[in-house]
Amino acid sequence: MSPRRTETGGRIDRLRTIRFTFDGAPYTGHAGDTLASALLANGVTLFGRSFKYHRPRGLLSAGVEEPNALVTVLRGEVREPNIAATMVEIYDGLVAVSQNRFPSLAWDVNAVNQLGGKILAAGFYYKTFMGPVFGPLKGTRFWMFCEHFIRRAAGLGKAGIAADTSRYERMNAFCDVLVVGSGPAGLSAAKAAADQGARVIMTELEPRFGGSANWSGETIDGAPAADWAARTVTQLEGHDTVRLLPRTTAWGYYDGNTIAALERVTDHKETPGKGEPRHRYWAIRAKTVVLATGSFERPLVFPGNDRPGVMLAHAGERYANDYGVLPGDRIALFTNNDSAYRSALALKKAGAAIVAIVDVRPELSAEMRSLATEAEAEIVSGHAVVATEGGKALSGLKVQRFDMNSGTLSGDARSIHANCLLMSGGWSPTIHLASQAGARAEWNADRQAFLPPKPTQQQWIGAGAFNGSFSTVEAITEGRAAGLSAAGATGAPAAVPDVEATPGNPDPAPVFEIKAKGKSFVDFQHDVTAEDVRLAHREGFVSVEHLKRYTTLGMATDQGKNSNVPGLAIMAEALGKPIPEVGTTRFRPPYSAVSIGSLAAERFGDLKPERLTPMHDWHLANGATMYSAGLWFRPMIYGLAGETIEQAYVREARATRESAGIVDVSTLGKIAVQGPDAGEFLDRVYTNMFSTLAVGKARYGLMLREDGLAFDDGTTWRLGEQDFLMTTTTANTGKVMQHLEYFLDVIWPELKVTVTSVTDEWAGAAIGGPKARAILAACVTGTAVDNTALPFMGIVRGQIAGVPVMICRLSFSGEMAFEVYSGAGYGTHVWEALVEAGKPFGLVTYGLEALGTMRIEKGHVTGAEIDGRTTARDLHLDWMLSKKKPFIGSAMMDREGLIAPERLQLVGLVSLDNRPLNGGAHIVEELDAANPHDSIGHITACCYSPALGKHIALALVEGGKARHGTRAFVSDPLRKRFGPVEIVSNHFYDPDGSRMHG
Amino acid sequence: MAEYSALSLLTNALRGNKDWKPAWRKPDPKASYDVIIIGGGGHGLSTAYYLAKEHGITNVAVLEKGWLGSGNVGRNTTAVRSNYLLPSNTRFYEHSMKMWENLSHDLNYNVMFSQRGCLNLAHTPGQFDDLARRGNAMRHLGVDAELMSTAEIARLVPALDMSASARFPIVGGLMQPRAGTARHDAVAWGYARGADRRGVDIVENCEVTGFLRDGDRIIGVQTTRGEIRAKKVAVAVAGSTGRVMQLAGVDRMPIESHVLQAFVTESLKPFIDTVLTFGMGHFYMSQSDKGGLVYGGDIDGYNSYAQRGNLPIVDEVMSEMLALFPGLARVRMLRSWGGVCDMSMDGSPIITTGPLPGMYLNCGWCYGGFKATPASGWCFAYTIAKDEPHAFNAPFTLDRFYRGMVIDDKGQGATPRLH
Amino acid sequence: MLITCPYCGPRDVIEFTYQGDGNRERPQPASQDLDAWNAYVYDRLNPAGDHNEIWQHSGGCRTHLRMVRNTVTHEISSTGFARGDHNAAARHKAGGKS
Amino acid sequence: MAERQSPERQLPERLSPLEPVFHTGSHGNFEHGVDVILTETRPGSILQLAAWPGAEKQLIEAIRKVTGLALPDGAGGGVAKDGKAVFGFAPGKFTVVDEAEGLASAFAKVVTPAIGTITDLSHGRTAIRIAGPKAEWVLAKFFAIDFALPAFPIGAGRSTTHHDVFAQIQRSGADQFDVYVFRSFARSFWKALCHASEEVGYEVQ
Repeated sequence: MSPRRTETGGRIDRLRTIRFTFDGAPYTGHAGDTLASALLANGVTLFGRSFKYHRPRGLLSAGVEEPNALVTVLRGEVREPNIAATMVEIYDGLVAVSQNRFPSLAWDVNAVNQLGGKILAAGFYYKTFMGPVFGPLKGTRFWMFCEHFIRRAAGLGKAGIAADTSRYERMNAFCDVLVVGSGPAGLSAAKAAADQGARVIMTELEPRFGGSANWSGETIDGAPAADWAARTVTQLEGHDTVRLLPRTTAWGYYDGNTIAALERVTDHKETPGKGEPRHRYWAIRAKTVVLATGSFERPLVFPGNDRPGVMLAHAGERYANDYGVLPGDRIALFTNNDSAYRSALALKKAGAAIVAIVDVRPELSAEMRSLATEAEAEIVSGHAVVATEGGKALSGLKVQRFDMNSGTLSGDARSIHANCLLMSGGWSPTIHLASQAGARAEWNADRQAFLPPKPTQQQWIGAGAFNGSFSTVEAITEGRAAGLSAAGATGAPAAVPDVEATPGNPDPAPVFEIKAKGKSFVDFQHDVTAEDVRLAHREGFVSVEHLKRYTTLGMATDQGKNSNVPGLAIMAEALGKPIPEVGTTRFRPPYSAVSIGSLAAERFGDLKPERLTPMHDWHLANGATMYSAGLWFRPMIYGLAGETIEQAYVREARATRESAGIVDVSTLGKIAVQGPDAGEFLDRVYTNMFSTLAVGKARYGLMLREDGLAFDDGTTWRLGEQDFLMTTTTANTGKVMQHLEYFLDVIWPELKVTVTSVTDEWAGAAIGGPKARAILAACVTGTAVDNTALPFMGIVRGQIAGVPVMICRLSFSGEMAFEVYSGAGYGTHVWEALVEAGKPFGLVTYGLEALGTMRIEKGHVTGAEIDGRTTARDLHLDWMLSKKKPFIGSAMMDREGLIAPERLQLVGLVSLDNRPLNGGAHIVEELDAANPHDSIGHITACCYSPALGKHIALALVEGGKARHGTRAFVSDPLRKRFGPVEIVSNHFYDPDGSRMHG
Repeated sequence: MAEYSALSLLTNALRGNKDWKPAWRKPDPKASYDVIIIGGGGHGLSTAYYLAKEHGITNVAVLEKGWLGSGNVGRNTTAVRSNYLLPSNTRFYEHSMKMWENLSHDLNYNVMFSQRGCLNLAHTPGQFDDLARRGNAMRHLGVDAELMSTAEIARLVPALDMSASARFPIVGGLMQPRAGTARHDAVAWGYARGADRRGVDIVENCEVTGFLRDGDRIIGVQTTRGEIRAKKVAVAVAGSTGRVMQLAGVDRMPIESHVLQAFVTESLKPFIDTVLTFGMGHFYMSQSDKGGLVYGGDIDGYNSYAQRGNLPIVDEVMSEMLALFPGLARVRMLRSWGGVCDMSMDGSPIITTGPLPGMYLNCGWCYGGFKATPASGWCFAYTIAKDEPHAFNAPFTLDRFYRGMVIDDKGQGATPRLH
Repeated sequence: MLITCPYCGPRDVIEFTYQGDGNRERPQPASQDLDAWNAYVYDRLNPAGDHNEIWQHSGGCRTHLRMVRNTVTHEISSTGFARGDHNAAARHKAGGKS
Repeated sequence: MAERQSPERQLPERLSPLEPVFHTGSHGNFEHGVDVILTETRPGSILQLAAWPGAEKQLIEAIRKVTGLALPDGAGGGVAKDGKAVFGFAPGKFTVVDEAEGLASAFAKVVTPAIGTITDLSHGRTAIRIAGPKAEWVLAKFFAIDFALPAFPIGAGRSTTHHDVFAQIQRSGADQFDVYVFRSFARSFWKALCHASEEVGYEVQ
């Protein structure tokens, strides 16, 4: 039998023994145990080390607010750091280790920091480590030297580098009523709403529904509260409109009543089921939210309040009643309110000796006195704990007479021997979600707590302890009313339930801190003491946000759940102001820390879909090296064995210019522009005319943005009087589509035009080169492809391999070239037929590299030149700016900054030292490799040109056109490439276009 | 006031830390000043500091509607860098970088500027060339920049997924070694303390509710703490520029207010020793000295004055984070928050005289504001003192949009959500 | 944030693209009034409070909405199609007579 | 995969973008039975029809004339039967699907320029059917729309999106949905759909 396990009681399954390890040592526990309860049952008192002073720490709580007992759970190589032991359900084979200690939890060298004590007070680092003003450590060097060590001492657990192999998923849910919390209030709300036929979702962050009903020891309607809760859950499960989510933390309250919740699906399992996600991220859109989130018990601030063995009172009660574990066998309590008396009695019943109840209040009610008597506990009223004793476990405490009104201590200190001290500083409603939803908390002087106000913009209703209604009767009554109201019912509320509970006044005495010698912790994990709060006050950091930021109070993993109110109270006292005038911080999501995996959800390991052309598999099967372009994959080269990338693209480009080449152009954006006003619309959208384009012809078009800068280019084909097929650059497809839709919907609704993305409808193959026409002639049926039937920019329809195709004679490569479009489902048939037909003609397949090479040789622009900063003039496309009509951008394109002569303009460059040029290299007039300066431009694209036998580039250069024929230098200090170039026209190859016009 | 030093820490500790004085006074506002600066954030405070330090103008009040540093100086992800593409931006931010390098000494306040470098990742050869263009542009202005190979990146950031089979494999990166991070709140507090020591009145909880005018001319402000007159009124309220300028009757500005979310994980032992950005989306991350990973991504993308955002960006940022660091799936996001950004029409700031006589305007910081804090205040102080811009901020005019002289580092045009 | 598309009903903001200030007036296409163009392209009414704005349901029906949304609370007080004729059709449909 | 008919002329069989990743049989957690069935329906015709404002009723009538399907009133209304389906996805815009090819030419005669436009998307969209008791559950992993029957009645259509993947979804039965995605994204989406179905056990038919 474990030293602290009770004989009976608790909701664990004593017949099931579970084996696990902590810091390498084997332990056993029972099904239903958390790591915290199981270790506690094994007599473990030391769970962790604090952040700054590395003080030994035990369990403070039994729940999500635990600041001390943080562990790392290991699953093979995969690490999960910083989990509260109170939230880890044990399973066979669980491996947990403590953290932030070296070499071991029991003996930690960084505990030496405690000696630094007063020097390491709040904000000390702002005042030092600046280092000398002169010498080798001037500037930031000294600080960075210190920082190196500070960073290693700080931090909690260690993150993993090994990829997590779990899966995460998202679930989009909709409901009428979302109930957050499944204590008596939440259960009652869910039941009331479900009985009205509402779609209900209820979330509970713990494994078991019922909240305090599981451990309160109360009876509801004649049954033990836990049985009542179980019965209610069974009733809820009978509704098919109800979804119950255990182990699910509602962590974020977003606009539109959208609640984010995290369901821990398999963390408690040794092995997840096939396909089962570890975490499921619920995005719940609820018509109404019922917040039944309960409340947190607050610690008291007194010297030594962080000693292992000092715990929140209700946590002790929970360990006994929920888990059958005694946190100590000689237990003292220290309280400012009545709730601790119930805890004392519960622990007495569970088998512990209650040695004393130390109460700051001088007068106690008869009811409390009788509870203490029942617990066989000595009442030490009008006293306070002023010290605790022991090392890594509590051995005793000291109490002194205490005046609640003045806060002064008097008389001799008296020692009490105890190995557990349970404290209760009153209760704070868990108002985080309401605060996230925009509600400003209001201080209630009776409850000594911030209570939620009325909801403002979001649709929520509070119930139970969340409202500061701490009794179970109130919780059930408010829960029922909230559930009914949330479901839109107006019926009379059900009769008040019959609850048997220990009596108690919900209002604590307004005592937060006992000022005595020694460190009194406010924020346990971050080691923020009451003295730190007062130091912040002395230095003027008095607003609540300054307090938080200066001392780091409330910034630990518990996010102030334990420290917020005590910290405020101490600052308020220092300022001589009431607490509400100091303010409270607005809570931000998440309510408690959320795994990043869950937020990435189904996109973990699958960030973006792959976009594939119809011929994708053919490319792979035929040796293509693929290039990721946005979401698309496109062939970069079709390399032969032993070829480098450059050898491959040079071969492909050369073969294309010598015979013919074929390239997959299916990724080009294609937009169907249809309707009686389509021509007029295109005239407004493009800088040049399209309404005059003949049916069966295509035209190259340029679009500007409203601000007059170049936006996109492409050819648009007139397939019918009212039917155009626009093509866009691959990268800009989505933007162009939205641009067109915006103008049609918002600016020119009178135009009868529809635009539809048909990118995926068509497979496109561009075939170019001197033999291209002959190849087409060899495989196309149903139409001629000669110069008469298919002139430059002409379009014909025919068949290839029995498949209907549309052929447009246009050229990007500068060769006689054709784009062949077919239905995407036939793309591979047509492609294969073309490749087959091309074999006798020496047709090659080519990829993006050769495509780029040939376009550079021709001086065509792409996204590297139309980069959102260039104008049509900069790119020598001003011939396309119609003077006959206004178009988008026409009014703004001639502003002074856009026509300045020193603007960057498109030019060609030829390497004069015969060495390769680099993309992103800059251009200078005078070379200074040691101290590069005065850049006049940069290279946008470069290649070895097989047609010219030279290394060439396109570049944007200041006043570029006027520099044609002059010499300059590439200056690429990043890659140490410097050398002479000649600035030339961007039209390197066949500037007259004789090859493509044939 | 005691200088801050290791010695003063020790002597004060020996006296129980009882003798520390407030970092800055809490004066009531006077009836008039030479200069009023609206906005007690990083830029307003640094402007006051440099007005006093560089120009000897000390009869200055900084008016802050809430608590000092409550805006973006306390809400950013603390990166400091000058790795811009366009020369106007690079020169300005490099001036800022040089000031950062001596800021802790200058202020006698440790702002913890840690020059741990900023690494931009490239995922395609084309992106790598784009980074080279930017890095070379920096080098031609005397700014440090280096290209990094995949092997070097893997050594520097071992937790990165460097596999070639990644959806967006890493092919290289651009490193600015002198870039880094600083402790954001300390910057506000250090400037406040420095300005206060030079006689500037820092007035918290003093909200400007209107402007006092003589004809067109601005001659002071109405506040929740009374009327205050001034020869010059400077506005440095990025995030609230629209609101404040409307009080002056300027309804429309080349600015939209957008919310930018930021995130921090629980504290971890050292995980990443540089500032890192993803190239196939919008994600950036560094690690605070406390150990939390501090990270963010895009703005939410709609006008907002609420300091909170919505889930789509949360999900997007986390997805991108895990694409780079698949080991972080089990690390947890501890806190998120939002800051309101002045998104300008070209992604670059405005530091100028006007637009009304007697008024000076500093705004449009998009998400570049924190790293600009020293240079912004320095240039703004110059502009206020001399009634003309310094060469560093001369391009950052209000009329550059009208004149077509935009400084558009991202090339996105007048679509603020894309900058 | 949920936006109620007049066609698709309430949808998550992830399906929408913000298209900016709905108070801007585009000058006549042939207008050479640079001040007016400048105001249209660059100037924004950027109120803290109710804001008239244009959104596209880009991840849904792809129509553009004109809506009033509070920039401080994110509450949406009205939405409709940016196109008047769609609104007329929708009203007609709501009457169930189409 | 469903049999496809090409009545007009003898064309080669269209290549499905799912081909290499389409594995018939049971997968995932199927030992306790499969809860969804995934298949590609491969209709011969997928059209988008758009009416000019004011001409919606004429277009609806044209749809009835050509397909025999009477569109119910209301946004997103639709009907699916006898190998044909139609649903509204935007104001004045409808998707019409037929297992046979050649629907575009059938409509060309009745949808005149005065009524609106016809856009043939027969190749551009891939139709994936998901059926079974967990179909709603699996789809809700991707799309932020309410799949519950009262909110999404049989026959109705929805336009929605999962990050970069745009989808039109028609509920073609109480437990059955037809999802139309862009062809270029279809393989990625199919893989994601299969992945998400593993939890409940799925069969590819």
